[in-house]
Amino acid sequence: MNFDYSEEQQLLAASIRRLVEKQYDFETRKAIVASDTGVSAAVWRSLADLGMLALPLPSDAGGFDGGAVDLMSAMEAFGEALLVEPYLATVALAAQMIQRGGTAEQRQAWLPRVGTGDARLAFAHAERGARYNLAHVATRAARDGAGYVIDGRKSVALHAAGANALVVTARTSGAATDRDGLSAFIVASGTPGVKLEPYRTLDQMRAADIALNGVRVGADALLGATDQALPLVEEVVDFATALICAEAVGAIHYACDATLEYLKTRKQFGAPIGSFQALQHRMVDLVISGEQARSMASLACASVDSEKDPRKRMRMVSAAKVRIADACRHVAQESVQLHGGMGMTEEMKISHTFRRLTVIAQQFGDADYHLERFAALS
Amino acid sequence: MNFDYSEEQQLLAASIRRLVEKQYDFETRKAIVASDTGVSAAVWRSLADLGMLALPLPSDAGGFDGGAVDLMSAMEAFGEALLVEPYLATVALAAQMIQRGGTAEQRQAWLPRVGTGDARLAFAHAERGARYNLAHVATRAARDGAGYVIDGRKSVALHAAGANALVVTARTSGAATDRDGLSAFIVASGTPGVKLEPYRTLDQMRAADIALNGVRVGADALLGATDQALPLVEEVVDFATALICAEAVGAIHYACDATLEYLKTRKQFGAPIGSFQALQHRMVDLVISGEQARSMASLACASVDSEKDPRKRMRMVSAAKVRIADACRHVAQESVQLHGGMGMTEEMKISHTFRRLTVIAQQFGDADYHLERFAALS
Amino acid sequence: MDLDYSADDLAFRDQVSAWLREHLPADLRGKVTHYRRLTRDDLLRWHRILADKGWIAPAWPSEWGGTGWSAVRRYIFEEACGYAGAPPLVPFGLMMCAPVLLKFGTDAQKQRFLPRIYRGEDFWCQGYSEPGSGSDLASLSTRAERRGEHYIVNGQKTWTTLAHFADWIFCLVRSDRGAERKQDGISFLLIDMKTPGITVRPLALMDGGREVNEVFFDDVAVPVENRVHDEGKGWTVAKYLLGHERMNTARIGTSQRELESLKALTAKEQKDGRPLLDDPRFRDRLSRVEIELMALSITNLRFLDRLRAGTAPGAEVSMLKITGTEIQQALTELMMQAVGPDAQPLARVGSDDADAYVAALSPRYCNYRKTSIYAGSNEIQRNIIAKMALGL
Amino acid sequence: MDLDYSADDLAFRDQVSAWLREHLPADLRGKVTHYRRLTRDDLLRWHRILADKGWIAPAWPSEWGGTGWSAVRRYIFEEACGYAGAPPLVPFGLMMCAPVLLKFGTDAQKQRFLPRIYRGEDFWCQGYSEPGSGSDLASLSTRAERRGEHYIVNGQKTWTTLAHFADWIFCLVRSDRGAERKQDGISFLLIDMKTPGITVRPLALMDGGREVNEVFFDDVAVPVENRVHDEGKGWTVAKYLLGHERMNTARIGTSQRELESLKALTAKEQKDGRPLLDDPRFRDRLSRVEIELMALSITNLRFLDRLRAGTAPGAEVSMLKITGTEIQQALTELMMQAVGPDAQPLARVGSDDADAYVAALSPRYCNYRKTSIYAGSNEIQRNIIAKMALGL
Repeated sequence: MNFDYSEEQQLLAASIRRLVEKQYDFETRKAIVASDTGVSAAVWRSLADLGMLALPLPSDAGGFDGGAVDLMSAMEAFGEALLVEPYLATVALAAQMIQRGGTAEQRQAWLPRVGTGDARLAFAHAERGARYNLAHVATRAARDGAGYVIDGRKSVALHAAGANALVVTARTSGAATDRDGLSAFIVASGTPGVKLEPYRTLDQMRAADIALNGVRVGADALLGATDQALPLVEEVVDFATALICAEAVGAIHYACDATLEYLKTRKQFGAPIGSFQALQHRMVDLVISGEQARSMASLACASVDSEKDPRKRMRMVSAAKVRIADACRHVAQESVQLHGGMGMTEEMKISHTFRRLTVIAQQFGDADYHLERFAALS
Repeated sequence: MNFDYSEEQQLLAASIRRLVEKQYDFETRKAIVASDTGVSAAVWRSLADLGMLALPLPSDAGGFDGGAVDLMSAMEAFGEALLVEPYLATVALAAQMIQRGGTAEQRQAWLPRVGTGDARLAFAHAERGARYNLAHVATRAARDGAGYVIDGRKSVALHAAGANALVVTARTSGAATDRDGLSAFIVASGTPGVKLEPYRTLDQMRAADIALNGVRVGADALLGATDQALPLVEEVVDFATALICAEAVGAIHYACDATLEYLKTRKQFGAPIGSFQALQHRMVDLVISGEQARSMASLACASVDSEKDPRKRMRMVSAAKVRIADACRHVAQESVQLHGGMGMTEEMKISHTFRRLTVIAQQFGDADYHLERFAALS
Repeated sequence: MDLDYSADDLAFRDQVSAWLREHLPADLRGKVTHYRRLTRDDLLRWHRILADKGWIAPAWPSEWGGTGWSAVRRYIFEEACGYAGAPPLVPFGLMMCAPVLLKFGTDAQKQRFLPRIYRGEDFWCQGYSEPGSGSDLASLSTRAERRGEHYIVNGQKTWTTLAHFADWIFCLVRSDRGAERKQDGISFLLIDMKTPGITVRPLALMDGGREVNEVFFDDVAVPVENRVHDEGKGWTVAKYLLGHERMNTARIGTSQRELESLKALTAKEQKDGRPLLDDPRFRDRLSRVEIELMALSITNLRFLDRLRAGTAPGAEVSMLKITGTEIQQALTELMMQAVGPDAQPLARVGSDDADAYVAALSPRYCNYRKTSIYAGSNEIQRNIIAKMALGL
Repeated sequence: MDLDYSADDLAFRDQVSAWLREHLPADLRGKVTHYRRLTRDDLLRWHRILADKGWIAPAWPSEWGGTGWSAVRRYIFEEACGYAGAPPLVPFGLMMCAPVLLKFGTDAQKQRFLPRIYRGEDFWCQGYSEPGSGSDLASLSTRAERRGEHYIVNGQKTWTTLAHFADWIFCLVRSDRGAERKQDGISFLLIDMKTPGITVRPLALMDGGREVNEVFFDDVAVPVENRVHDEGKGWTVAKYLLGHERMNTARIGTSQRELESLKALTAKEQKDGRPLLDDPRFRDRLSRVEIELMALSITNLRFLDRLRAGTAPGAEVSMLKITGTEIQQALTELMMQAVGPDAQPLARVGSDDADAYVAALSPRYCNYRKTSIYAGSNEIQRNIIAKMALGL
């Protein structure tokens, strides 16, 4: 039993923290959010230099074979700094699809460039009307000679606009919600028929709806076996879920620190408001939520790294996501409330943390969805 | 719009309060609870003298045609005093079954004696395994010449031991959970084959399981139409539910007063504990729960009196019971917590109020049951 | 006991509802029900429609245009407007400045300001909160120094709702820094927003909307005749206004409309091929809010009924505010959760009305966190109840 | 990072569990798992079984019988006992009086008391709380006046757990009423319960059980050699004991066993022809408790892991106590709700084991309200965290 981060993990975390301190202070972040792309090429380059992009990649692709646990402390730092870069889309989702499902050629074609920061990817899976049901895909891929032609619409594809290629899921057989019949494809950006409709999201990131009209791809675009992509999608989404759980822990940590600091410095009725017992007890409950969330984030990351049985893995990840979602809502709402009016203003970081926590609470499934999955797997 | 009690209602409430002050102080109640029967003949007599037993009965049976609203303030007084007398069993349940379902002969045979306090009744409907499903009755009544022979087991029949007669429900057709096929019978106590297994309940009342083995009753025992008793049972149970909602309001009122008083008098760290803001805010939340519960109790009582559409009536009663159940749990748990260790002791009335509130929260259906019924009727 | 309105009041409610159906402009209603921003003109347009009808200031004395309605009818009217989706009435002139003038103002002040407020010719805002004085209002530090026939005002107000729309602002200022009790030495001034030295800086909120501001005063000269009540009596005026709370702080009508929208939304939203509304997990959360709202609407009527006994509302208003805002926040949260992943996009390309509505839900959830903070935070409201009603 | 125990510790856990399966008497286990009352003999019987095995006082120094286990292994052992359904160890002698004697006691006191505590020859109870001093312990007023070689003790203790079983009681008494700080002038006395002048009066709790008492002292003569540490240093002793908290206050093992019982119960209980466990409404409440317990078991290990760094547990223990008791209370409430109407009868005629189990559920729910009150109420625990950990 050991809850310390390894030396490598601590070194990485330390360098990430230095990076965000130097290149990601609140004002810089505002400028990045306001920019056209909504992301920072310089920060992406630095993340590459620190090995953050290559860390979870396999060594044969220039990576370090890192797992979710190795990324935890870095994800926490991202959460504290409210990083809006396409890390989740590129490294945690699309690259993982290729790494876990792709051929040697596909891995070599993309993963080394992801690790060096020269290629970005996005994951075009979710569709409107699916809610959180990963099996719900209506987009179809029809045989077309040696290749396929893809038609359909994807929704809220994170950071799709900046990506060199999309990992797209589509039905090669079956009906919209069948577990079988799902396949995945690598679609280079700019492929004719791919139309992006980008927008900003509540947590100040970028995403896009994607129209796929007669998109022709070759046989080499197929990722993994036809009709069998769902388990791969579930595995990758669980991995990404574990990472945002760790990110949430960092955001919660910031929210608790900022709120505690505010309670100590804000004076009303001639005393720091932190001297009022009602607020003290609520602050304590925030800290308890934070500790419980941290424990479950560790469980989620350890499970996606080590748990071989998919049902057990999904059960653990769902348990974690339920607790994290509850903690996100509790901490976000209370920390803004305890900040009073100022907590709602754009100029206070806490209001931005509130928005990211609000999104994480629902991302990859809200508490209801994961309670249902948890019970079904128990 | 007028939320005042009418003059009659206020006079009744006042006399009930005088009665419980004189005859139902906490020590007297303890003695009644400890007695063999667990009820007080003297108090029953006084309730009769005050017209409390006759109030909801029809005038042709010596009653005053009172409704749930007329009984509200009296039920509140019962709740404050934690009355353990068989009022619910006799007046709110069994007598209502006879009044609403019985023939002129049956009404004349029983209701006047109920009003004068000379007869007590009990309602033998619930069965083990039914949970809160009123349609779930496995007890059977088979044709036997002109009459019926009843076989089965009833569970938690309130105050059955002291009753002169039982109103028993049984299946004359259909399967255990069918809505049709239920009939009701008046079974005089001591009828051969009726075996009572009495016990105490958590809220210090008396109830019994009842074994019915080849119980023969005449055709005149049938209450209402064969196979059609369920709507009558639902109507009567809604009436009783509305009354315990009002009783809960009284018990909540006592719990809030007692807790507030304790907060003002109990000193720790050189100050009344009521000066600590965390406890102040929790006390406020108790009062808010109490006000919301009072509103819903009024709605329930008004609905059972005036709402002709059974579905609307049931929907209103379920809404009220959900809020009352939540308030019962909240107020019971918090008032004991704020009393500290003393709140758990037998010698403090609050621990008895805790138990009654705990039972009311589940009696005639817990919050889950009524949430389900509320949604189904919306 | 009778839980419902009298036949006369029910007829009055029907009359109001019918009039609203006819005269509430569809475009304004659409903006309200679809959470689109209301412009200054939108607000004034609705104000003038009501003014023309004679219903803009029901609570005022009849000689100034009041309707003479009972408290119950005023409540019925306000809830009916909320339920119908009418734009909110900006309270600063009609319900705050006016009552103050009626109680403490000189005849000249009344003559000068009340008719313009009635007709919506002046847009008012409220200068109370300061960076250092939120809940603890009496600690405010904006100074007003007497120089001949003027006060010279210096300082800053913040969280000033709609100051960027306003022609006038009423302010609490410290006119005597020597006063022993901080409550003393405060005066109540009416200030023309066009006076030199006033700067309004928007305070952007996290939903991206602009509704509150910082207002800076730099040697702003305010004629002495714009002071209401005596110098140093500002706190008396402020306290009067607090005691003047209305009984519709719960905003029942609005929440009832929102509840219906939520039901319509979740009847359409599919989860695993069935309406989300039929999902027991979601439905139970919705039902509990619906039931809490049913209870609060009755509680609100009960409290209103107490006014017949002539008791001024006190802790009751705080209770209505706490529970009412908790319900409003629960509804906005359920709406955001109802649309699932579609709560993330802020604005979809070429999005239709339905998309725009969905995209407005999560910003609205963010925006509605304010309801438990503004108008006396729910913590302050609990303090008030603990002291006033419980004697703690 | 490694969330699980080391291979050695896992082997140790298996060894402990195996031993428990073999040596925990079925009748005692049955009483624990079916919520039947444990007699004095039951408690002592289990105590002696552990004493014979040498596992009764793991934390003691080895010369007095300690096992030399690491904090992790002590935790593993305690949780394994709880999970197995072993009777609780009465802490007053083993985990409270003994550590005090080891730290402050004279050799004579150690020689006299420790072996008897180890072998379960003396049953100890704790004389802390008084009618006027619960959370505010330092305000206690039971007096001890020095008369020659004795203290004459007068006053009352209350909420004294298992005093009716006890041979000895350790008490905080006020030996100097002149002291300036109320924390001073308190002494720590060991009192033989057979001493004339001691009256034990049961304090019945609402579940009908007898576990706490009032203890009255009427001119009780206590030999001076029964004072631990110097006169007036009683508060130092009490504080040491507080800092001496163990890491199993969350009682994870016990709650895990209870959770399994709850699942078994609700798999059997039918609702509309299906197991209650499959009812989404009930299941979600159960799942949230299960998940909170999963989280707390990891949080507990994390805090335990911090001890490697040598930091003494402080606010962590309070957090474990708060969340652990909230889980215990949630489990008892779910059990009561699970059996529906059958929660009402206290004892059915000729009821079998299953009926007796069901009938015990609602009294147990009532009884478990104590967990958020005793051993430092959860309010006090939140105060401790606010001050110690957060610096508020």
